[in-house]
Amino acid sequence: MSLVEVRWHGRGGQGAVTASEIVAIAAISEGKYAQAFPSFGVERRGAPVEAYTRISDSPIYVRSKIYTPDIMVVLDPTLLEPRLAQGLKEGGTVIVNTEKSPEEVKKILNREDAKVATVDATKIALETLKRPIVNTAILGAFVKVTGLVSLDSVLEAVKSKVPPRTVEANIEAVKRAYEEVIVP
Amino acid sequence: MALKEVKPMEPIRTHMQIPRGELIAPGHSACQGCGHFVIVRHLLKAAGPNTIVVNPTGCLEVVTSVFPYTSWRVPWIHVAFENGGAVASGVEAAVKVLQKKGVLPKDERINVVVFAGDGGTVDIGFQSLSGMLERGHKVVYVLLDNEAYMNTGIQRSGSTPFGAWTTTTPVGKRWKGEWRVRKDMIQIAVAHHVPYAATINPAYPVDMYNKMVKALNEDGPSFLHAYSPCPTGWRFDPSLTIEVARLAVQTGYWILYEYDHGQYKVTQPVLKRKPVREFVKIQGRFRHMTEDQIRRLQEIIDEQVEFINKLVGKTVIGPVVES
Amino acid sequence: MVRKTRKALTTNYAVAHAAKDSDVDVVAAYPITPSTPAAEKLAEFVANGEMDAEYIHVESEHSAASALVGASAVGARAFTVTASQGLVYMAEVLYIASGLRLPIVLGVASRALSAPLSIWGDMHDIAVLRDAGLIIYFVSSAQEAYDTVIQAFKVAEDPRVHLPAIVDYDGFVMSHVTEPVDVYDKEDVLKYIPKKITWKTLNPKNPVSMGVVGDPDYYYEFKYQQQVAMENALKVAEEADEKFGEMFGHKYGVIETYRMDDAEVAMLAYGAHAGTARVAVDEARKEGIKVGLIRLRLWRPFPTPHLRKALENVSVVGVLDRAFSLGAPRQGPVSLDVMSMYASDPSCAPKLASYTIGIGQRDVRVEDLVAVAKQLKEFSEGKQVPDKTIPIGLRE
Amino acid sequence: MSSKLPGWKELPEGAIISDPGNSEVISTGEWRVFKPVIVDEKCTRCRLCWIYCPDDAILEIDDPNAKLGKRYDVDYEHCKGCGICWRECPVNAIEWVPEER
Repeated sequence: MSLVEVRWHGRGGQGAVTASEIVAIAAISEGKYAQAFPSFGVERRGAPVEAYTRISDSPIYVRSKIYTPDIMVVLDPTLLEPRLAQGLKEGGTVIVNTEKSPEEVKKILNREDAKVATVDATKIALETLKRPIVNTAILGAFVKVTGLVSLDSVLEAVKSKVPPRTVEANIEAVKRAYEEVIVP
Repeated sequence: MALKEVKPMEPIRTHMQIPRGELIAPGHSACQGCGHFVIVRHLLKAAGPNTIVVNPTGCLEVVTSVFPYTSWRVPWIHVAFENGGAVASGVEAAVKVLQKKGVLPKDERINVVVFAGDGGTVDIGFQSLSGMLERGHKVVYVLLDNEAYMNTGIQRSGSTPFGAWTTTTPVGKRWKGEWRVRKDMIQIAVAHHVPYAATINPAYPVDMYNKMVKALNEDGPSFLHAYSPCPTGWRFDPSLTIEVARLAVQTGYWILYEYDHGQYKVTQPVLKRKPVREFVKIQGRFRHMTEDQIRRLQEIIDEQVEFINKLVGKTVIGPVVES
Repeated sequence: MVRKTRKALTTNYAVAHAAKDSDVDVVAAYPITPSTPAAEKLAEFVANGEMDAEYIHVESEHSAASALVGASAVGARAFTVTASQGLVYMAEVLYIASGLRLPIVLGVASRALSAPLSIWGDMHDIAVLRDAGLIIYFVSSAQEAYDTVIQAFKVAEDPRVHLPAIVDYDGFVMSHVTEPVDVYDKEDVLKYIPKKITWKTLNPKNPVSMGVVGDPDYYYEFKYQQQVAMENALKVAEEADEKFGEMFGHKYGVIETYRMDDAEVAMLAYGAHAGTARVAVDEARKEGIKVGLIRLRLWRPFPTPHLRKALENVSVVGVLDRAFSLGAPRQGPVSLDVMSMYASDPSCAPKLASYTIGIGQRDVRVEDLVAVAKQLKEFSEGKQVPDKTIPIGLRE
Repeated sequence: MSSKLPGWKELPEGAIISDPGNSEVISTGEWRVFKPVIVDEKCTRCRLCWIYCPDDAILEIDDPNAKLGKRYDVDYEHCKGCGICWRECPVNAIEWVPEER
């Protein structure tokens, strides 16, 4: 696998940074090279945040932010707007937490070329975790859509990153999103 | 008459029991009559050779350690002016962990003692001292207070008393020496919940020695505030060092007391105080003082006496009695 | 071969792991962004009993450095992490640690200096320590940070050296990036750096006086001793790296070169952005520019012979500094070093172009450095190199 | 000036002094203008001169032939002539005499 770049969009408190790390941890556990990092700002609950993941079969040297992602993950439907998808590679993948259909999202983003997958991660999070923290749910969708890392290694990584008493609910969230995501 | 000398870290009944062995050697370049050395000599005897000394920048440090000579017969370190508390914290922590790991002998007590001046304690080293006291390191911190920055040539410190001339509180048309009231370091130490804090004075060697013994035997930080007359900076004849120290106690200017696990005790009661004038008149640093200024200084002392009497719950320091 | 366990760690965590696996005895740390997670991780290790150390919750960085001087003076292996204002606040004591020849090791997550306040990364902080008599490593990955903390103890504690050492990594761009790191067992690490007190310590069995006055008859000689120790450190660092490679399979050198064999021009970078520069070299090569990369891993002592050799066949070198040396003849600290490296024989010097990149964590993109490579080619073809630093990513 | 002093190779690392208390080889006796002279007959062995000396310069010597088995003397190599002992002696057993050189 050559270098794949993922950009995560969320709001402070939704767990975009943790999601970016979980994917990296899962990739590393599979013997791949990976980087995960936040957009190094002063993070405030509710404010838009970005996080980044790079995955590759060979060592990763580049240290810049990600400007032309292969994959975008949008954790909050209110962030959807055409500007968001600027830089997304031609034919790139977008995974969105939304009730909307992939077609509707493509229109909002004004990117007919993109492969868009949607999942109602908020609903899943509310039903499993009883809180609208959507990062683990969206990971299930990420695994199903991209196949970059296996479901098992993501579940293991989730266990290492979430509070012990929420492990089961989080795993449930990942699995449900894995099943419920609408793949393009 | 010939009383047996005690071992280090044991209390004494009379000054005849003070051990002979000197842990600070002569040949140092302290001024004639320097109060520091009367204090440090005896405190080191009380601590014994199993003691590491931390000595922030100041007179004591400079006069004992000009390469290739040292006056110290115990392990000694000087790092900088403002970090005695922090360096001692590191020394203590290292001793603890290295004893635990068996690098240093496990059953041998190693004392950590700081000797610092008033600049290095009440001013620039205040934060580092506070951190050390608050974290509970087992260190005896000794403030050798000569009431100004003597090492750099008599500049005022936060410990300079009301009225005192220094080179930075000169006597001029507008200024007439120091006009503020010094910090109360014992109360500051007590506010850190230390188990033991006390004032000491070289004119009272048994009291001084025994307070050091108490401090060393505490399982936590202790603070000793030593009154250290400076003939050079205070402008008096070097032969008067002990006399000035004694007068400080007799006038109530320097009250010998201790805070021991919540209990205050005056260890040298003064039933009839001498007027502060007697203390003032033998020191050149106070020579310029007007009657008004002396009266003000007397008031400051009276307030302090009242405060201490209140702390101990009875009148152990009495009123001023003119002789 | 030693046992390795692969973990996903940020560089902050990698550095904390290295301190744990080096069996550090005393940690004294004060939180400061972006090094704080390393201080927290060390506390967690001590709290859980995974690390048998005293953790001193100092009230300032100045006291952190001071406490470590005290601890090291007693013979403890001593470690801290800091950044930015914290490092600069420590500077006074670090000069003393070097003068006392104490082998303290520090992890520094480099960050900009105020004002204006910036919590973000650059290397103005470490630049302040340049002349303090500390060994300074720049690392470019979390793995290298982990390995280098261990190597730093080896070099610092070597009797030919006895100097404190800093392992410097870029704030955020490395400190907060999760990456794969192979960690080793403590037993193996301690085979590489056995706990042996090789320096003079405060011990009642053999009382010494440390931190004495050096008057004009002596001070000079002691400073010169430090300089000699620094010179020794270059060789010792190479040996340490060599031995590390044999034991753990990772070897870095004091400089690292990439595609320099046939290079006509070179970029010289350090820290995280050396990685981005490496990608830029590949990109520029696709456009026919014969550019190579030199990564500076050891800043102090400065690996002059290694760099001279690496640069002997290039006509231009562009030094990518992450700090300003304000008012200097070239405005980047490493640029100044490269310049003076040729002072005794300017005839073999390549032209020097001084660049500033990533100031206050202005992002450094591959295309920025491809543009640098192109400019270096123009300089090699005769275009005048400016005297002033060439700021990359600065708005006019 | 410094031709006889050791060179950098001979000096101890970090200026660390491993000869504890070696300052005693330094004579500070020449600082004196006046010197204390102990009059043994008057001395009561109260030890206060020894206690209050800042320079370890009062010698307490065991001597079976002396009164109470010990006597006091001045270490004139180190006595700086501050006069504390003279001032503090409760029985005036210390004379304060001008130094002659």
